[in-house]
Amino acid sequence: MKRLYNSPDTVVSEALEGMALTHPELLRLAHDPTYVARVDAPVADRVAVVSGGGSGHEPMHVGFVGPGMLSAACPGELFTSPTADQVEAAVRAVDAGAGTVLVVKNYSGDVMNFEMAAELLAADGVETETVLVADDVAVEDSTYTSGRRGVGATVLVEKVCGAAAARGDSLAQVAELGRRVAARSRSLGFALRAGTVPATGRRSFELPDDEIEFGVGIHGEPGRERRPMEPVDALVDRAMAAICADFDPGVLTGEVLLFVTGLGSATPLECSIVARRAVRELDRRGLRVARNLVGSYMTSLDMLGVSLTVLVLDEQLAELWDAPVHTAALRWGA
Amino acid sequence: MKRLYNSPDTVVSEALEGMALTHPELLRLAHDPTYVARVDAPVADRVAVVSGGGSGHEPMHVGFVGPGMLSAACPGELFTSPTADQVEAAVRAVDAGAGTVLVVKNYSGDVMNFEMAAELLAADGVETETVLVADDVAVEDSTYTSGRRGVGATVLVEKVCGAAAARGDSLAQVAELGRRVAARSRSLGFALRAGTVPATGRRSFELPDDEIEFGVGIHGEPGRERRPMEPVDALVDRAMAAICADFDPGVLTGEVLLFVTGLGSATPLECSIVARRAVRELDRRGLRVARNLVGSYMTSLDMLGVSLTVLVLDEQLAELWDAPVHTAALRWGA
Amino acid sequence: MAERLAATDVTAVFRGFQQAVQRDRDLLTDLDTAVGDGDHGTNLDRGMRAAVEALDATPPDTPGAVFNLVGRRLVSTVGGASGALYGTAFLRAAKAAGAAPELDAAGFAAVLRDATTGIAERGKCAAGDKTMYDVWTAASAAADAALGDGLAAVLAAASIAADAAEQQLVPWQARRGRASYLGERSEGHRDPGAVSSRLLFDCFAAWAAA
Amino acid sequence: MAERLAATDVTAVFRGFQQAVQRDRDLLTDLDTAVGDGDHGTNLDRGMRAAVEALDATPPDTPGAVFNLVGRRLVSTVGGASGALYGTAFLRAAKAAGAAPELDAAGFAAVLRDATTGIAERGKCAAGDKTMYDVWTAASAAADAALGDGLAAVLAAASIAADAAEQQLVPWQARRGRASYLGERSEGHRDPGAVSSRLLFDCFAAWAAA
Ligand SMILES: Nc1ncnc2c1ncn2[C@@H]1O[C@H](COP(=O)(O)OP(=O)(O)O)[C@@H](O)[C@H]1O
Ligand SMILES: Nc1ncnc2c1ncn2[C@@H]1O[C@H](COP(=O)(O)OP(=O)(O)O)[C@@H](O)[C@H]1O
Ligand SMILES: [Mg+2]
Ligand SMILES: [Mg+2]
Ligand SMILES: [Mg+2]
Ligand SMILES: [Mg+2]
Repeated sequence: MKRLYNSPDTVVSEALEGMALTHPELLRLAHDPTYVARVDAPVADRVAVVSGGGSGHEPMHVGFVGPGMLSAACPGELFTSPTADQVEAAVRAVDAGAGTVLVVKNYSGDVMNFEMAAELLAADGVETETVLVADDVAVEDSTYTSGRRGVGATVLVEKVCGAAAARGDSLAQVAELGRRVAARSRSLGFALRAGTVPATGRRSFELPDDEIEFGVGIHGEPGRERRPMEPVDALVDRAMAAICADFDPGVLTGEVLLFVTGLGSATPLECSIVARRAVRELDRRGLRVARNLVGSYMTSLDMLGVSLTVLVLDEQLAELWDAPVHTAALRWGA
Repeated sequence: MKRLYNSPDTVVSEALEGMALTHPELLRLAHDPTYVARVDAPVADRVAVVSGGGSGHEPMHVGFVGPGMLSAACPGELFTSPTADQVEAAVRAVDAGAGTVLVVKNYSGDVMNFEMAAELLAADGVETETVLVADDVAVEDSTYTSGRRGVGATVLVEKVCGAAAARGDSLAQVAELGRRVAARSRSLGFALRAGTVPATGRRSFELPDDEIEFGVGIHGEPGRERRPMEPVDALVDRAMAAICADFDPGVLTGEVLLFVTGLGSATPLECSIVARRAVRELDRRGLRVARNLVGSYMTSLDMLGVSLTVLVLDEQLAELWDAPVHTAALRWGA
Repeated sequence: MAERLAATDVTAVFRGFQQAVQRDRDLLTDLDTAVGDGDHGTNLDRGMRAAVEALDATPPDTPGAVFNLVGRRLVSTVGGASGALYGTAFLRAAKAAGAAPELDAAGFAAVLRDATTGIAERGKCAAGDKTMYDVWTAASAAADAALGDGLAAVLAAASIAADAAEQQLVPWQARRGRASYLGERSEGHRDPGAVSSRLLFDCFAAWAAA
Repeated sequence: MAERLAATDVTAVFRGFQQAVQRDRDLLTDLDTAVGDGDHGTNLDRGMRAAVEALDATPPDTPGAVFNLVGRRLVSTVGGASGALYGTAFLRAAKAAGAAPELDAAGFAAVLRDATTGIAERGKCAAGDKTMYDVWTAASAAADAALGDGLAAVLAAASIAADAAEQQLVPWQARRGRASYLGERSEGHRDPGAVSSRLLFDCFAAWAAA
C-alpha cells in the first residue's frame, strides 16, 4: 500500500527531524540515544515529567513536549517501547534536581525499560516516581495477565502532571495527581480497519467489510470481540456502556472530561459525530461533560477507528486541565 | 467501505452538532439556514470575517471560527458551496456595522453564492469586501478557465484577516491584507488515494497501486498529471519546484511561511516527514522558513495525500500570523 | 392550443421539471463526476423538491410569483454553481414577469431573455464556454425568432434549440466552471448543467403540446 | 572437550546466536504477530547485530565483560520486553561472572542461575506464565543437575531442557506480556521469547559439541 514514506526504516527518524525542524523554539532532538526535550529544560526548581513509548501513536508523545506538559519524550521504534538508555538520557537532560515523574503505559516492554532506567538513575541519586496508566476496559484486569493496557488516559495524565509540575508541586504531589487521573479514567476503542505496517506495507489485521474490532488496542492488538458493523451511534453507545460499567460504584458522578481520539484515519467529521453521541450518552446518564478534547491525539498509524476516554473530574483536576499548555499538538493559554 | 457515520445524509449536520456540543464557549450553531458563528458576535467596532465552502474539508472552516480568526463559517453540503442564504444570514448575525470581509475560494459555486449574498446585503446597507483565494498552481490560470482553485492559502488568509480585524483595522485594510496573503501564496497537493464519498461508499477516483495524482484538487478533482509513485521526498521536491517556479520574478525571497496540510488520512508521522523535506528544500533555495503550520487543517474527506503552501512573509504578515487566535482547530496566545 | 401561461401552468411545468430531474438525477451526477465534482443531480434534485414543496404549500397566483418562489427556494437549498445560476435565472424571470396574471408569447420570450442575461452576468460566461448558458441563449434566440407564431411555437422552438445546443457543445472545451480545470480533457463530455437546462425547456414544450 | 569458557568462547557463542536470530528472524516475528505485536524477530536481530559489532570493535577479555557488553548493547538498541529481559539477564550474568578469566561448569551454572533470577525479577513472572522465563528456568535447573559431569554436559543438558520447555508451554495460556491480553486465545501458540531463548541455549551446546 502506498504511503508518504521514503523507506520503512527511516519513518521514525525522519519524522522526528521534521518535528524538530518545524518547532525549533520548543523542541530539542537528541541522538544516541534518541529523545526529544523542551529547549528550556531543565527548568529550575520544577519537577520534570517524562514519557515515551513506541512510535506510531503521534502526536503522542513528542507532540506533548513543552511548557505545561512533558519535559521530554522518548520515542521507540514503531510500536516498540523505548530502551532504558533513552529514558535514562532523557531524564538526565531534563531533571532539575526536583525529581522526575515517569508516565508509563502498562505494556511489559514499557514498564520494564522505564523500570531499568529508574534503577540506573536511582543508583546515581536521581529521584523518579512512576505513574502507570492502565485504563483500557477492553482487557480484563486480573493477576493472571499483565493487566490492562494504557491508552487515552495517558494524554490526560501527561497534561495534569505537566500542569502540576509547572505550578511547582513536589515530586510526590505531581505523581499523586497523575495516579489520580489514571485511577479515575476508563477507555475503550474500536476499529473498522487496521493500520498499515510500514515494514510490510500490509494492514496489521484484516477485517471483513461487515465487521469491526471492538476493544482494539493501539498496536492493533485484538480487542474484546469482533462484532458486526453498526451505525456509529450504536458503537459509541456500546463503548460508553462498557466504560461506565467499569468504574467502581459511586465514582462516576458529577462532572467528567470526555476525550475522543481518532486512531489515525478518522476524519474530523467522524470525530465530531462520535463526540456528539458520546456527550449525549453521558448526559443521558446524568453526567456533565464539563471538559472535552476531540481530535486525533493518540493514534495507531492509519487505523480507522476511535478511542473514547472518560475521566471523572474534581476541582483540582479541572483546574490543572485548564492550566496553560504550549506543545506542538496541544496548546492553550499560552 | 465502512466509515464512522450513521447515514450519508446526516454526516454534515451531526458533525456540526458535535462541534457545537464540544465547543459551547466558542461556537453557536444556527439552523435554517445553517451557519456557525462566534458566540460573542457581533463584536463592537470590529470588522467581521466570514468564510465558508463545501463540507468535507474539516477543520476548515468551522474549526477556524473564534477570536482572532473567523466571525462565522457557512458549511455547505459535502463538497458543495454554501447557499447565498447561508452567507447572508451569517453576515447579518456577525456584522457589527463595520463591514464584513468574505473569504471565498475560487470555485464557480462559491464565487457566485457569495456574490449573490453580497448583493442582497449591499441592497440592505451591509458593506462587504471579498477576498478571492486562488493559489493552486496545479491549474493553469487563463482567461479561458474559471481560474485557479483556492486551497491552502485560504487558511492563511483567514488567520491574517481575523488578526487584522481583531486589532481594529478597517474593512478596506482587512481586505487588503487578505488579498496580500492570497497574492503572495502558492500551493500544490498530491494524492496517493482518493477520499471515500459518503453517499456511494466508494472512492471518488481510483488510482493504481503505483501511481499518484499530482496537483490534485480538494474535491478529488484531477490534477496536472498522473505520475508514477515515488519516495515522498521526491514528490515534495517536485511540488516545491512547481510552487517556487510560479511566483512572479523577485517575489520569492527572504522569509516564508510553510503550510503543510494532510488531506485526511496522512498521519502526523507522514506530515512531519513531508515538512522535513519541504523545510530543507526551501532552505536549499535560500529561503528561511520563519513560520510554519503542519497538520491536517484542510482536508478532503479521507484522501491520502498532502498539500503544500508557501507564503512570502513581510513584517506585517508575520505579526498578524503571530497574533492570538482561539478557535477549535488553531489556537495560540489565548 | 394554450396561448397563455397562467400561474398554474408555470407551476405544472416546474412539477414536470422536478420529476424529470428526479428521474435523471443519477445521469446528471454521473456526467458531473466525469468533469466536475459529481453533485449536479443531487443538488438540483434537492432544490426542485424544495421548490415543489413550497409551490404546494402556498400556490402563487401569478407566473412571476411562481418564478420568484422557485428561484428563492433554489437559492436557499442548492448551493454550488447551479444553485446560484438557476436561482438567478428564475429571480430575473420573476422580475421580468412582474405582476402580470398571464404570459403570452412575447411575455415569455422577454422573461427568457432576462433570465438568460442573468445567467451570463452571474456566471461571467459567454456563448461557447460550454455551460448551461449555451443552452439558454440558444433557447432564447429561438424563442425570439418564433415570436410571431404564438406561445406554443415559441416553446417548441426553444426546446428544439436547447436540445440541439446541448448536443452541439459536447466536443468543445469547457471554459467556465469546474470542467474548465480539465482543459482539453473536457472535450467529448456532455455538460451536466446544459443537460439539466435542456430538460427544463423540454418540460415547457411538453406542457404546450399537452 | 572444552571444559572452560574463555572470553573468546563466549564471544563465539554470541556470534552464533546472532546468526541464528538473523536466520530465524521472520519466524520469531511471525510467532509474535500471532500473539503480540510482531516485532520480536526485528527487535532481537537489531540488538544482536549491534552486540556483535561492539564485540568486534573492542573484544572484551573476560566472559563477564562479554556478557556486560552484550547486555548493554541490547538494553540500548532493542527496547520492548525482550530488550529489558535479555539485557537484564546478561547484565546479571556479567555480575555473577565477575572478573574471572574463564567459567567452568560451576561458574557457568551460577551465572545462569543469576541471569534467570534477573528475568523473573524484571518480568515479575513465574514458572508457568508461558514466557521465555520458562525456558531459562528449565535450562538453569538442568545445568545445576548436571554440574558434576563437567561443562560440556552442563551446556548439553541446558539445551535439551530448553528445547523441551519451549515445546511444553505451547498449549498453555499466557499470563505475562502482550500474549496475556489474548486470554484463552493464546493457547496453542508458541511463545516468541521462549523460542529465541531456546536458540541461545542451542548455541551454547553447539559450541561445546564443536
Ligand atoms: N461560471 C459559470 N457560468 C455558467 N455556467 C456555469 C458556470 N459554472 C458552472 N456552470 C454550470 O453549472 C454546472 C455544474 O453545476 P453543479 O454541479 O450543480 O455545481 P458545482 O460545479 O458547484 O458543483 C455546469 O455543468 C455548468 O453548466
Ligand atoms: N513480563 C514478562 N516476563 C517474562 N517474559 C516476558 C514478559 N513480557 C514479555 N516477555 C517475553 O518477551 C517476549 C516478547 O518480546 P518482544 O516481542 O521483543 O517485546 P514486546 O512484547 O515488547 O513487543 C515474549 O514472547 C515473552 O517471552
Ligand atoms: Mg513491541
Ligand atoms: Mg459542487
Ligand atoms: Mg458539481
Ligand atoms: Mg513484540
